Amino acid sequence: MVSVGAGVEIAEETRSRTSLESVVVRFAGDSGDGIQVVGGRFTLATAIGGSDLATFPDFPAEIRAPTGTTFGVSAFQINFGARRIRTIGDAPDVLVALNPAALKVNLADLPRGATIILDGGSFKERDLKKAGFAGDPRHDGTLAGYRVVDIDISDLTKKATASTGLSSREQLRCKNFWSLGLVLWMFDRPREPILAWLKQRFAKQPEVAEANSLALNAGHALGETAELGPLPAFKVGPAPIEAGLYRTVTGHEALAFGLVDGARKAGLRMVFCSYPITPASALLHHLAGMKAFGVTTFQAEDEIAAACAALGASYAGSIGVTSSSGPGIALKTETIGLAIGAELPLVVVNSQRAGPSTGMPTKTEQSDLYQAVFGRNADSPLVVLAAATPADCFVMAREAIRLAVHHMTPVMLLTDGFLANASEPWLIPDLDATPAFPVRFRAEPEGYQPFARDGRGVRDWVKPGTPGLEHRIGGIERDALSGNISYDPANHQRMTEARWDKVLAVADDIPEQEVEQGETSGRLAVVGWGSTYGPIARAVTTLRDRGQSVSHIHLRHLWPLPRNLGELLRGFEHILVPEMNKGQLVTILRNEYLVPAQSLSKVTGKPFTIHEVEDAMTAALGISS
Amino acid sequence: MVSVGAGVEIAEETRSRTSLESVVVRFAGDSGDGIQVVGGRFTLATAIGGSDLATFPDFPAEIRAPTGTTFGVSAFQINFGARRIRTIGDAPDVLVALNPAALKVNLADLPRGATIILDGGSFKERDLKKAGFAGDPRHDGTLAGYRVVDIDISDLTKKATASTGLSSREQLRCKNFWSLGLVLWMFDRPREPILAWLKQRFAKQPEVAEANSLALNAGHALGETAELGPLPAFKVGPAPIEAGLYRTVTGHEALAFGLVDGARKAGLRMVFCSYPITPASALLHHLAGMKAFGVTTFQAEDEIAAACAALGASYAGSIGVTSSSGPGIALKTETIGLAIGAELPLVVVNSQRAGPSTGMPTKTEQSDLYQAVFGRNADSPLVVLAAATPADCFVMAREAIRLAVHHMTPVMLLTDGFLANASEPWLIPDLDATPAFPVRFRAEPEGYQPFARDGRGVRDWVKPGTPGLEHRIGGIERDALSGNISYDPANHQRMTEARWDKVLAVADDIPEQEVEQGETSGRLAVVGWGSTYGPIARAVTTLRDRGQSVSHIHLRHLWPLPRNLGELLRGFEHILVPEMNKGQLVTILRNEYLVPAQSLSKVTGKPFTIHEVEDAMTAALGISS
Amino acid sequence: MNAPVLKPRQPKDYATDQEVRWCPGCGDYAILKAVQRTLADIAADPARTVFVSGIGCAARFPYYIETYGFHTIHGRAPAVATGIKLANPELDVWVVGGDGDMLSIGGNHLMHALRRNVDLTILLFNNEIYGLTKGQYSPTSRIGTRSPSTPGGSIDRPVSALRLALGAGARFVARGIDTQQKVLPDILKRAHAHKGTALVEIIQNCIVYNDGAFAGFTDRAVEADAQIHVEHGAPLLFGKDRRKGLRLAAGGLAIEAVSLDEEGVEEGQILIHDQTNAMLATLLAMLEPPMPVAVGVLFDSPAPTYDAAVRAQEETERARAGTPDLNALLRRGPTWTMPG
Amino acid sequence: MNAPVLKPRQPKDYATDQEVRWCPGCGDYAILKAVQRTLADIAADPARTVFVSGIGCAARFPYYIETYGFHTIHGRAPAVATGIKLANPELDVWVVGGDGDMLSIGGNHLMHALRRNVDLTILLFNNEIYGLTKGQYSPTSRIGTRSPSTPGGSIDRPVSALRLALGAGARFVARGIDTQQKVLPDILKRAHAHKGTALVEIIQNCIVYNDGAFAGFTDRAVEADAQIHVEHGAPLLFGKDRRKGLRLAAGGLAIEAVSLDEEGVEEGQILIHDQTNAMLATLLAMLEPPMPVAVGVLFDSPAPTYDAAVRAQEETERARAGTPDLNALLRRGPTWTMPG
Ligand SMILES: Cc1ncc(C[n+]2csc(CCOP(=O)(O)OP(=O)(O)O)c2C)c(N)n1
Ligand SMILES: Cc1ncc(C[n+]2csc(CCOP(=O)(O)OP(=O)(O)O)c2C)c(N)n1
Ligand code: SF4
Ligand code: SF4
Ligand SMILES: [Mg+2]
Ligand SMILES: [Mg+2]
Repeated sequence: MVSVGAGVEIAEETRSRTSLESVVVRFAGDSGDGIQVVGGRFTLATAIGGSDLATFPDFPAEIRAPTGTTFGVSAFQINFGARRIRTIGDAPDVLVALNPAALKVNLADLPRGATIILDGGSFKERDLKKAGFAGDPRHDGTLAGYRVVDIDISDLTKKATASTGLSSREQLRCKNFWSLGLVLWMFDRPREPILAWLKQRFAKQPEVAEANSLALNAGHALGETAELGPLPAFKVGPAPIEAGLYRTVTGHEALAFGLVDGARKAGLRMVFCSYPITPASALLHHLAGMKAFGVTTFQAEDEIAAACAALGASYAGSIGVTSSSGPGIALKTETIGLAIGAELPLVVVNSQRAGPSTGMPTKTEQSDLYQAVFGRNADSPLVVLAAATPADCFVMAREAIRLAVHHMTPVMLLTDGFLANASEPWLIPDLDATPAFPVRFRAEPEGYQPFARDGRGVRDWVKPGTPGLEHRIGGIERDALSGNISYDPANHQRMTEARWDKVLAVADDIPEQEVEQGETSGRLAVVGWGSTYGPIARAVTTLRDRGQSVSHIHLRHLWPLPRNLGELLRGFEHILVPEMNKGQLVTILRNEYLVPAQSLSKVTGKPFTIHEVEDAMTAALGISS
Repeated sequence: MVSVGAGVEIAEETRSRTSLESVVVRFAGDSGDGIQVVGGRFTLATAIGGSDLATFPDFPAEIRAPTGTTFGVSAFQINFGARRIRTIGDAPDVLVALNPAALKVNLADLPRGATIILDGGSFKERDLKKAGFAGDPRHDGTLAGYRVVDIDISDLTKKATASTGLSSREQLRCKNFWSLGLVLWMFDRPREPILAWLKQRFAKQPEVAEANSLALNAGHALGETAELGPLPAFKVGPAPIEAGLYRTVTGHEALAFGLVDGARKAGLRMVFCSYPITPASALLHHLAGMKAFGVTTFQAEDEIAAACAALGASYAGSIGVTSSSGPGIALKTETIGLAIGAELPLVVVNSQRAGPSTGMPTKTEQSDLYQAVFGRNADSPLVVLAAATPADCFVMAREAIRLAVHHMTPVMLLTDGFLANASEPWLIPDLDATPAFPVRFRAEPEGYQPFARDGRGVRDWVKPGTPGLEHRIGGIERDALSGNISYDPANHQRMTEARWDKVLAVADDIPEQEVEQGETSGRLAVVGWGSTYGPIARAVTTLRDRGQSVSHIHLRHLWPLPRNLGELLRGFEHILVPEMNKGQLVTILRNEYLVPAQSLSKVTGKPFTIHEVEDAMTAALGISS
Repeated sequence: MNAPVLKPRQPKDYATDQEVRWCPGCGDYAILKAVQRTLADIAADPARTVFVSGIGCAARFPYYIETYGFHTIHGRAPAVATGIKLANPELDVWVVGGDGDMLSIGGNHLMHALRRNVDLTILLFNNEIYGLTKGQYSPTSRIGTRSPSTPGGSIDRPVSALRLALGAGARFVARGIDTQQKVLPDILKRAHAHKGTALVEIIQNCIVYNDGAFAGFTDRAVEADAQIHVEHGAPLLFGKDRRKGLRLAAGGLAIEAVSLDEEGVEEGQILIHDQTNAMLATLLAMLEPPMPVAVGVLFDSPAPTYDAAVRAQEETERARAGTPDLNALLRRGPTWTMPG
Repeated sequence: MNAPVLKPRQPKDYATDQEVRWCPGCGDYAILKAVQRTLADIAADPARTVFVSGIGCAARFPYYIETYGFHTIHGRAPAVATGIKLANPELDVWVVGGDGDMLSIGGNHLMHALRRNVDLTILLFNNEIYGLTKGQYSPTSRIGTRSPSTPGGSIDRPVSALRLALGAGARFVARGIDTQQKVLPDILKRAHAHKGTALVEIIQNCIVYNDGAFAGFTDRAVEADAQIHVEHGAPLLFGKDRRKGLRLAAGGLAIEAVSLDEEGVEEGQILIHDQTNAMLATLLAMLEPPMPVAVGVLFDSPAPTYDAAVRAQEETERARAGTPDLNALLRRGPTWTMPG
C-alpha cells in the first residue's frame, strides 16, 4: 500500500499480469495533442505505484509546426521499474503514436518486438502523406515484427465524450487522456489521482474535466474488456528505494530550488540575471515565480549585461547568479574575467546544448567543458561543477553558491539540455537538516586591506554601505594588499599565483573522489561527468553483474579536481571517458595525471544508450559484448 | 664598408676601442623627452654599422603623466652585437637617464658595473623629490659600483643650441639628440644618416633641425674631446648575417605587411575590422594607412561587431581579418563559433597582454593560448598559429591567410605586447619570389552543394553575386550537403567530425616540426612558442656551448600540431616548456602525447631573461648553473 | 557593375524549396509574401541579393527567400551586413530580425548602422515578444506584459523602435503592418530605393505568445480610426471618411488629433506630411493608441552612405599613391645593405 | 534605511590617497573637482555612495573618489550599476565613462538603463576621442576627424549623446562643460536629485589627442554667443547681453536663433524653457555651432524607477505568498510517500 500526497490511499491490485523489472514507454503525437500533459500524469501514477523512474520530454524545435508534420511531433518517454532506474531507457518497449507523423519519427528507435499503440482513426490518406508515408504502414509490412494495437482512438474518444456537449474538435482533444487510460490499465496504474487532478486543473471548465475523465475511463475500460482481443498487460512492482516523501523534479526545477536554498543558507539575497536562451530559459522562468523567497530576477538586454548585473549584485553584497547556454556563456567570458580579477563571488549556470554556434538549441551535448575550464583570456582559474542527474542539480546548485561565497570566486555550474528537461523522483530533503553556511561580511575598518587574504587565500567580502571600508577595485591588476592599480612585475606574479592557488585550495573544501560502483582499482574505470551518469551507471552494473572488474567514477567537481583522483585513476589498467563531446574531460585527465585515458565520444544531440557504453567497455576490456 | 639605403657610404673607423661581442643600451627619460625618437635613430645607426640587434620601447601606462614622475618614464632598449642577437638583452650595460625618475625606475634592472650616463642638470632637489629619491643618488652611495658619467646635458645642450634663437625650452628639447651624439661616439656609430634624417624630418622647421643637429654634434664632440676625463669607448663589429637589403621592423608593422601580402597572394581584397585596444591597435593604425593596397579598414562599435563585419566580408568573398587583445577576443568567441559552423575563412589576430580582465594592458604575456585552442562553446576546432619574432609576424600573418582561405576555417594568430612593439632588422623579402596561393571561387552551378567537401574535407567558397549558386547558410547545424537546417542526429555527428577532421587535416599542409638548434633527440628539449623564442634560443646556445645535450624546439603551428611532434618529443628525457603564463602549451603537449613535459612559468608582464631559462635548464639537467 | 537582368519575375521565383516552419497563423507568413512580392516587383536579381538575419522566428527568414542568405547569430545581423557591404557594395543587402534581435541584444549594432548610414534595408519584425524562446517579454513589450520571465507583469518601459532610430540619426524610417498586403510592399519598395540605412518596423502578430497585441489598431473594425497612413506632401488625414487629421498643437512643438467636424477645425490646419522633417517624424513615430498609429514612410532624407564614402576614400588614396607596390613600400624609409 | 549623517563636508574629503594620473591639463581634472564639490555640497555619505565606471581615461574616475568604487570593463558600467541597484537600491550609484565607453561599445547598456529608468546618475565625459587608447576617433567625433585609425579623416556621422538618450526614452538629460566650475556642480546636483536615470553629458577637453575640439563654443571669447544656458521657466536667451534668443520657427516643430535687436523680433516670441517637454529638449540637444550649444538641464520629467518597481513587485509577491517557506514549497503539488 502506498499513500498519495493529498492523503489518497490506493489498494494494491492482485490480478495476474506479466511481471517486468522495468519498461520504457514513449507517448508521441502532434504538438497540439497534449503529449507532455499525459506524460506528466502517467509519471505521477507510476511513481505512486512505487516504481523508480526517469522521464524525458522531447519537444519539436519549432514553436508550433503545422499539424500532422514530422517536425511537429512531440514526445515523452518514461522508463520505470521495480529496480533503480538510471536512464530514460535505450529504446521504448511501448510506443503510443497518436498520429502517423509520430509513428514515422519514432519508428527508427523502436526495437522489433516492441508494442505500438496507434490511433488508427488518424491514419487517413492526408495524414499519411503529411507524415511522409508512401503507403499505409499498418498494411504495407512496415510494422512487421511489432506488436501493433491499432485502435480508432479518435472515434472512441468522441463516443466516450459525446455526452458532454463539447464540440467535436474539443472532444477529439481528449484523445490523449483516452490513451492514458489504456496505458494505465496496461501497467496497472491507478486512475484516481489523475481524475482528482483533472477536477482541480479544470475547476473553471468542469465540462473539460468531465470529458477528459470520461475519455480516461473509456480507455481504461477498453483494456479491461479488451474488445480487440487480449491486450498485453504488465505488472511493474515497487522499486527498492529509500523511504520518505517524494515528488518528481526536473533538472531546472531542482536548480531553482538549490539556488534558492543555497542563497538562504548563505544568508543572502539572490539576484538572478539572465537573457532567454534554450534550454537555459526555464531556470529564469522558475525563479521569476519565486520572488517571495528573496530572489530578484532580471531579464537583461543581453548576456553580457546579465553577467555584469549579476556581478554588480555580488559586489553589492548579494549573490549574483547568471545563467545561459554555450553561445551566451561565450559572451559572458569577459565579465567572468572581471569577477576573477576582482575576486567576487558569482555563479554561472551553463545549460549546455549542441554546438558550435547556434547548433541545435533543443538538443543536448556536454561540449562546453573546455569553455568552462579554459575558455577565458589569460590565466583565469575558476571553480567548475557539474550535476549528474535532475535531482543532483539541487545539490550542485547549492554547492555552487557555497563555494562561490566562501572562496570569493566565480563558479561555473554545468548542466545540459537533457538534465534541464528530464525528471526523476526526488526524496524531498528536509532543508533545515543541512547546515547553513552563512557569509560573514567584513565590517571592521581596523587594518582593512581589500586584497589581504586569509589562510585559504581568500579575501574579505565587504558590502558597500559599510562605513569606514570605502575602497576601490577593478579589472586592472590590483596591488596585493590595497587593491589599487599596480603594474609592478612582482605583484602581478604574486597575484596570478594567488588567484591560481585560491582556486586550487577549493580542493580542500570538497569531498575526495568516491567510486560510484566497484573497487578502487581494477581493470577498467569508466569516468563520467554530467548527465552521462545514468547510462554509465547502468552499463557498469551490467558488466559487474557479468563478473568484470570495472568501476564507475563520476566527477561532480571538475575544477579543481578532487585531491585523490590521480591516485585513484592510476589504480586502473584502462580508463574510459564517455562524453557527449569530442573528448574534453579526457584532455584534462591526461594532462593532469598523464594517464592513458581514452575517450568515448558521441555527438548526436542525444544521450548515450546503455549499450553504447557497454560496447565501449567490452572493447576496452577485450571481451565480447 | 656598408652602404646605406639612400646611397650613403660610410667609411669604417679604425680607432682603438674596447671590442664587445654585444651590448645592451637603454635610453630613459620623461615621456616628453623624445626617448623613442632617439632610440629609433640609434637603432638605425647601429644597423647601418652591420650589427645584429633587437629593440624594445617601454612606454608608460599613462598617456602623459606629469613631468618628472616615475610613472611618466619612457624607455627604449637596444641589444646589438657582432653575433646573432635573439633578445633585447637581460639587463642594460649602459643606461642613459635624462632625469632622476628615469634613473629611479631603471636602477633595479642595472647590474653592478654598468655604465650610467646622467643629465646632472636635471638632478635639482624638486626633480629628485618628484622621482621619490630621499637624497641625491649621485652622492649618497646609491650609485656605488656603477660607472657614472654625470654630465650637465641640459646646460650643454642649451649652450650648443643657443645660436638658433629658439626659446630656452625649445633648446632644452634637444637634449635627447645631445645624448644620442654622445652614445654614437661611445659606440663609434655614424652621425650622417641622422643628420640627414633631421633635415628631412624637420624640413618645415629648419631651426629645429638645426638645433638638434647642433646638439647631436656637441654630444659627439664631447666624447671625442672627453672634457670629463676619458669616457668608455667601444667597438661592436658587424654580425655574421645574411647579405641583402635590410630595414628594421616592429611586429605590428610586419603583421600589417604580412596580411597585405597574404591577401595579395590569395588574390583577395582584405577587410580589416577592429576596435581599438592596447596593444593591438597599432595593427589597425598601420593598415588604415595602407588603403591603396586593397585594404578596407573598419573601426567597429565594439569587438563583436568587428568580428561580425570581418566574417560578413569573408562571406562576401573578401578575406575578413579582425584583431584585438585578450578581453576583446573573449567578446569575439561567439562570432568565431559562427565562422566555424558556417565554415568560412576568418583571420583573428590576438596581441596578447597581461590579464585576467583588463590586467596590465601595456605589459606582455602569452596567456591566451587556452582561449585560442579551447576557448569556445562546443566542439569548435580552429587553426592556431603564433609568431616567434617581430619579423616572423610577417611570415605567420601570410600563413594565417593562406590556411584560412584554403581550408575555409578561422585561424587565430597569436602575437603579444612584446612582439607588437619590439623591432629587429629584417632582410626585406622579394615578395614576388614567394609563390602566390590564389583562391578559386566556385562559379559552376552544376551539382553545387554548399557543404559538399573535397578530399581535404574543405567546402567550396562561393561569392554572393554569382548567378545560380544562391544558397543559405547559418549557425544552426547544417545538412552535410545542402547546408539547410538539420536536426538529424547522425548528421550532427557527421558534421562535428567533419569540422574536427578538416582542421586536423591542416597538419598535411604545414611543415613538419624542425629542431631549431641541437639534435632530434637527447637529454632535454626546450619547447617554446611565441615571443619566448629569443631567450630560449640564446639559453640553448649557451648550454650547448657548454657541451650539454639540449635542443630547442619552437612551435609556430599550435593547432593542429605538426605531425611528427609527438615522436620528436618522445626522443628526449626531459621536456621544459617556458611560457609567460601558468603553463598552457604544456597542457596541450601532455594531453596529446602523454609526455612528462614540465612548465617554466613567468607572469610578471616582462619577457624571460636568458638566465631564467638557463637556470631552469640546468635544474632540469641536474647540473650546476 | 553588371546591370541586373530585367526579366519579369513572380513572387514564387523567390521562394526556396524549404518548408516554411512558422506556427500556422503567424504574421511572418504575410511578411514573407509581401517581401517576395516586393522582390518580384523590383525584379531583384537573386544572385546579387543577400538576406542577412540574426536569430529568432523572424530571423529564419533567409531560408525562405531564394537569394543568397546568411542566418547569423543573435543581434549581430547589422554588423555582419556592414561587413558584406564593405566587401562588396554592389550587393543588395537586406537585414531581417525581431524586436529582441534588433533592439535588445542587437540594439547597439542597429544604432551604429543607422548612424553610419550603411546602405542596408533593415526589416524589424516587431511582435512585442520573444517568439523563438517561447514567449518572454521584449524591449517593446508594454508595461504589465505577463510572460514566463515576468509572471507578475513586466515593469520596464518599452522602447519605440522608430523614435530610437531617429534619435540615432536614421535617414529613413517607416512602419508597416504584416497583414496589409497592399501597403506593405510599397513601403518595402520605398525602403529599398532609399540609399543608406532604411529601417522598416513591421508590426507582426505572434499568434502563439502575443496574439492580438496590436488588435487595438489593426483590427478591421477599428483600423480606419486607429491608423494614419502618411504620404509625403499629403495632409495627415485619417478616419473612415478621412475626416480626422493631425495638426500642430498650441506651443508649436507637439501635434494633436482633431476631427474636421469639430468646431473651429479647418482643413488648412491639418499638417502636410513632410518626410524630410525629423521632428515631425519623431512625433509621428511616438503616436500610439488612443492616437492613431502612423503607417508608411515617416522619414526619408538621404545622406551620403558609409560604404560609398569608404570606397571613395580608398579610391582617393589609390589615386594619390599610384600603382600600389608592396615590394616598394617595404623598401621605403631607412634601409641598409649587408654585404654578408 | 539609515538617514545619512549630515556633517559639513569638504571637497577634499572625497579625494583618495591615489595620485591622479591624467595628462596635465586634461579636462578630467576639472570634472573631478566639480564632482568632489558636488558631493560635499550634498553631504554625500561616502559609505553609501558607489562610483562605477567602464574603461577609458574618464573611467579611472572612481580611483580618485573616496567612496566605494568599481572600475569595471569597457562599456559595461551601466549594466554593473543596474545589478548594484537591484541588490541594494539604497546605495547612491554614480556611473562614469567616456564617449567611447558609453556610446560605442556600451551604447546598448546605456540605452537600456535609460529605458528602464534605473536610479543612476550617469556622467558621460565627451571628448570626442578615445583618449586611453591613444587617440582614435569615437562615435562623437565629427566627420573628417584625422586619427590614427582614420588617417584620411573619419567618414561616419557622429551620434548626439543627448538626442540618442531622448530617443531611448530618457527622463533626465543635461549638458555641462568641464571648465565651468560654477555651472557644472549645479547641474550635477540636479542630476543627482532626479530619481531615475539621469544622464549628464560633460564636454571635456582631451588636451593630448583632441585639444580645442570644443573651442568653437567653449573659448572665453565666444562662449557668450556660442552657448545657451537653459533654465526651467526662464526664457531661452543667450549672448553677452542676453539679447539673443530662441523662438519657434515658422511652421512649428523647429526652433531658430534670433536677435532681439532684429527688426520684427519681440521678447514675447522667445521660447520659455520647459524641462518637461521632450520635443523641446530634443531640439535643444541637437543645437550645434553655429547655433548656440545648450548647457544645463534640457529635460527633467521623472517617471517610476525600475529598481523601486522591482522591489515593489517583490513586496507584493511576498505579501501575497505569506512567510516564504521553501520546505513547504518543495512539498506543494503532487507528492507521494514510499514506505521503503
Ligand atoms: C547569444 C544568444 N542569446 C540568446 C539566444 C536565444 N534567442 C534566440 S531568438 C531570441 C529572441 C527572439 O525574439 P525576437 O528577436 O523578437 O524574434 P521573434 O522570435 O519574436 O521573431 C533569443 C533570446 C541566442 N540564440 N543566442
Ligand atoms: C573589451 C575592450 N575593448 C577595448 C578596450 C580598449 N579601450 C580602453 S578605453 C577605450 C576607449 C576610450 O575612449 P573613451 O571611452 O571615450 O574614454 P576616454 O579615454 O576618452 O576618456 C578602449 C577602446 C578595452 N579595454 N576593453
Ligand atoms: S512563436 Fe510567434 S513569432 Fe514565432 S513562429 Fe510562432 S507565431 Fe510566429
Ligand atoms: S589622453 Fe586625453 S582624456 Fe586621457 S588623460 Fe590625457 S588629456 Fe585626458
Ligand atoms: Mg519578437
Ligand atoms: Mg573619449
